[in-house]
Amino acid sequence: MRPALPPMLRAPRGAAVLPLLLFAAALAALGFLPLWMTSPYALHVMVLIFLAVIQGESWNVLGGYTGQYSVGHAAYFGIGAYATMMLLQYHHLAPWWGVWVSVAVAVGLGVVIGSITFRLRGPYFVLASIAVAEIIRLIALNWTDVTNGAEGILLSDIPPLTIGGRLITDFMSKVPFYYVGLALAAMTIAVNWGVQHSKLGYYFQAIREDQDAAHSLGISLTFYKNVALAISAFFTAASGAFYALYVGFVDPSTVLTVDTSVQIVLICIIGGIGTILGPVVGALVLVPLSEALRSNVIADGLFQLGVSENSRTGQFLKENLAHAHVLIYGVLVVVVILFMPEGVLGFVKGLRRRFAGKAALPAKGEA
Amino acid sequence: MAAPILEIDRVYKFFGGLAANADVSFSMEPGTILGLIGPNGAGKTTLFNCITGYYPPSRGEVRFEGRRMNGLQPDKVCKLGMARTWQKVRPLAKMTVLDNVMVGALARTNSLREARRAALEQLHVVRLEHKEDHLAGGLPIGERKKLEVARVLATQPRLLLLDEIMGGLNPAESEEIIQLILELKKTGRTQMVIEHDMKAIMRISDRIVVLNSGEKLAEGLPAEIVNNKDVITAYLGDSLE
Amino acid sequence: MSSLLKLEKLSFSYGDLRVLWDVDLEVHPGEIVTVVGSNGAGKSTTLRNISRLVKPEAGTLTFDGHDLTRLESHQVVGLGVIQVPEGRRIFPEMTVLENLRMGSYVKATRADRERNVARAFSLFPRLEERQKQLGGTMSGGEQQMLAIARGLMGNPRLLLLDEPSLGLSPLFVKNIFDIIKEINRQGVTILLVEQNVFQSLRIAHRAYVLETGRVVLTGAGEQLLKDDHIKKAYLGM
Amino acid sequence: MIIFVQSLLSGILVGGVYALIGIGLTIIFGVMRVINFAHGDLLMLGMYLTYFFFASMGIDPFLSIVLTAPVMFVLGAFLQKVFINRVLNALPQNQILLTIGLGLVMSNTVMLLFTSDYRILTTSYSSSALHVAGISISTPLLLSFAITVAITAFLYWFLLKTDTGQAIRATAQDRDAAQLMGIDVKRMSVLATGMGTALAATAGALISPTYYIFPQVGSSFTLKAFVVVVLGGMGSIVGATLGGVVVGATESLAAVYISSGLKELVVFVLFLLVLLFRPAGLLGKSRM
Repeated sequence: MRPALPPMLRAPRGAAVLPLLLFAAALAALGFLPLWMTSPYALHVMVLIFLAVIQGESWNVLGGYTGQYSVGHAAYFGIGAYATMMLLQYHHLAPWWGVWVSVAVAVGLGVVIGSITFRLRGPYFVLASIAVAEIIRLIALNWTDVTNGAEGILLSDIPPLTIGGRLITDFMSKVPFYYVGLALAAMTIAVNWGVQHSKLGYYFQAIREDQDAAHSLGISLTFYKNVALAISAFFTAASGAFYALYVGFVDPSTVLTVDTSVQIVLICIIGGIGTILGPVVGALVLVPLSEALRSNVIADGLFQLGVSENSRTGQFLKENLAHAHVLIYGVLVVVVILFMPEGVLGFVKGLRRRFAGKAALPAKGEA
Repeated sequence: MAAPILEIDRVYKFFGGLAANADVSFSMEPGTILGLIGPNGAGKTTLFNCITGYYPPSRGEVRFEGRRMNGLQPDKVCKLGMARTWQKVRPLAKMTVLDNVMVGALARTNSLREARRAALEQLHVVRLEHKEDHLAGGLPIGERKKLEVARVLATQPRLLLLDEIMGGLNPAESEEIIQLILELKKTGRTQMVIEHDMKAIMRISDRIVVLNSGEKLAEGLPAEIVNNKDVITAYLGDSLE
Repeated sequence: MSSLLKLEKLSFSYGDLRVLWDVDLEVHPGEIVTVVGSNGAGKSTTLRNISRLVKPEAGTLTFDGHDLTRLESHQVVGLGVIQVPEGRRIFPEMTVLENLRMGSYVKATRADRERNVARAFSLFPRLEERQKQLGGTMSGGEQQMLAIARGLMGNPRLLLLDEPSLGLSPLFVKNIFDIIKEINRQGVTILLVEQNVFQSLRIAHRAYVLETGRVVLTGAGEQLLKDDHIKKAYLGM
Repeated sequence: MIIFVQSLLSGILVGGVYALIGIGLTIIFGVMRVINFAHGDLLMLGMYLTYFFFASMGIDPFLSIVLTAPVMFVLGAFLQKVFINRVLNALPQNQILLTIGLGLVMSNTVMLLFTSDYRILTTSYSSSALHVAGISISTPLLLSFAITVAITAFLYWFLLKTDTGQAIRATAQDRDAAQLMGIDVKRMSVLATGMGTALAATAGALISPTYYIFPQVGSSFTLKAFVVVVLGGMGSIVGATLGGVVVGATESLAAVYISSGLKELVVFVLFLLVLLFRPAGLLGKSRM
């Protein structure tokens, strides 16, 4: 048993100085990174990581802290992407204004959906969240006049951003996207931190742990679930807008499918849900892995190791590994659920505890 | 005689065609302890659920401090000053002991600092302050029961409903809970207690209500209840001499 | 007399909630043995341990020379140890007849199916009238009859009855106890768990009193009936 | 009027196959309380097996069911023993994610092996139709419906009249009580997953002459299976049968009277409405 410290010696809550310093340092380092890391591909991978972090941290507020497993976040992602693109392409509204409209739509819709579906629990809520996302996808697919249907919307170009006549950026390279992504990622992390250190966080987690108990302690379930959803939808929609502008194209089969929703959940599951660091870890595992497969780095590596490039296996690897990233996602989920249901973070923590020889100690978790 | 703090007025609760509570009426005076007893399946927990907003009563009325409570959601009921514990304890398992109690305290404040102070105070009342950093899910049963009381106290209830708070405890732990209930009474809190340990309930209750198959079988002072023939029959079975 | 069922130092916990402490209990062939005790004393848990629905923490369970702790639930049933669970647990979407058929699911008992159904109907004529009715739509008393009848379908050597009188009207309670006696007269050994102390002690050859998971008293049924401790334990008098 | 009858009829015929998919899902859910999110992918595997038997051995898709179903039964039993059995007591979310993961593995393995090209299985009767009183009914659809009816009838007989079938239902209705009858509930779980898988694959075989075959075809069927099952009430076989027909007919009528692009949307809206207002399904509370 750990002896309880006298109150004066305990660190005051909410003032975790070290993590804050680390966060600031990481942010600063990432801020300077593009100065020497100029390879467009490296920047591209970084942007994808940021995107995954934003998506994961956003889902985390609803799924991780509040325990409401939405497998329909493609709806908010897609709405953010579509609304921003349509406003820009058809109404020439600059994206830094359009994104506000799109997140507002996503949040508004989310609260309407939430008020309806939040009385469902467990698997029924999951099913409803999928159904809602499918409805949105089918609308986008069929409301051709507005969304251009299955063809999607191709962006001609993004207007340059100027402030007071001074050009800030023309979005011609990947660098501006890098910084926008970094800023959004930092923001979502900050939001998670803020949630965790406020009344909201306590209430969200109470709902996750036991809805009936939470209800009896004066917590309005529908209200707080909706607050969690609103925060989550807000940043998920922002990530959708960011994605659409970065790629320059949206269509229903890339931003509104069940696969998109599942991938968002995966980022959190793999890292560890309900923790600030979880989605970051998840993004750092998933994105490089799928990029390595996609760009044939792994196949090339195997060839270097002696696998003959011209053998049948070699041919097969070369042709197919590039498509294997979703397969790897599947394998990862199965492995994680069976062997590390608390995600990579929980697994590592468990290992550390085992090596420190205090496995059974029920001490306070970091989240 | 003070105005009653809680009035149960001809409450019925039906599930399908089955009456889990039928025509139950009684009232409680402020500052007293009422024991609610009855054999398995008598409808005690159902009545708790009707009082605290988990189900609306099918018929009849629940009044708290003169206010009609029918149809109010549990969170509203809690904010109005009536709080309950659970027969099967429901710790927020992956939160610490202190955080559990803070969740209760946050019903009365938005400030974490204030909630923390209030929570520590309640942990002191139930003598769990040394466990504040432990995860609630890892506590032994006796401490989980105490945690449940602390958490509910933190919502500052004037009426406390305790559902089998001593179930599964060893005699020493039960005694601690009994002392706690008596201490709370001294601070003026009104309490309704469901309990199977007859010795305990007879000791702590000012009045006792006996339910049997959903209906009120008897009501009175502990001494009257012990000698009530109907109650003996309900508990020990028909002697059929 | 050698015992049919023997529990020695049986201990059991739900998570960290200790429910049984070193329970010793014996049932001899042909007996009715009853276990009485208040709610939460561990009576049902004892039966669930015997049926292997839950696994004990420590202690031994022997039935007719077989070590039950090595067996799965369905294997225990195969030995003829059959439990009629608390709350009846009728299959609600099956007819009375289908419920009875499930009672003789174990292959060795299927040959006796027709004969056992006939026996069930003679013990409970009501069930014959209702044989096509869905289990879930019957009254509590009828369900209890069905549950007992279903238990008898498996040719029990030891019948475990968990609170058969719970929630039944007083008239019916008497009826149920008469039937238990009759079943025993036909040669079935019975371990009965009850809250209805007077009635069960009256029909039992021997009885155990369980208090918060411990055996606190044991003796002949009639003898315990006169014991003051029983009243004290139940009503705090 | 003819159009209405025509579309209702073809809807019901398709609905028969949906019912089969739903029954498979509901048996798995009934016995283990696990929602199988890989159900559509199992159907997809059934389609590919059927295609394989047809393309490489020339076996008629409807005949090859006698091969496909047993193979897939074994796969289902394997999935239960190795994966699903380990999460029976886990959080429902984790059960869902596990089956989603298994589904991803299945669809993407198939994609690696056979590419994501659409395949078409064309039989001699693929485009033939029967004409009665101004109504035309596609022959493969009619055949598949007939087989569906036969299988469903057999299934009802098995579950209602045989000891093993009743034991499966007993396990679904009350797992503990089933154990007290001497039923090996672990074995029943394996059996149920095997049956559910075989049924999904059979449905895949039945639709293979009329649908495109591609690795991602499963997900839309998974969703449809949920709708079917929730409409009828989770765990109810009669409900799933009815739900399948309702979904088939709704889709078909919506395609004609609203727009073919929106037929699924109508089904999902119906699904949401049932989830919210009749969570126990259209038939109310009912189990296997």
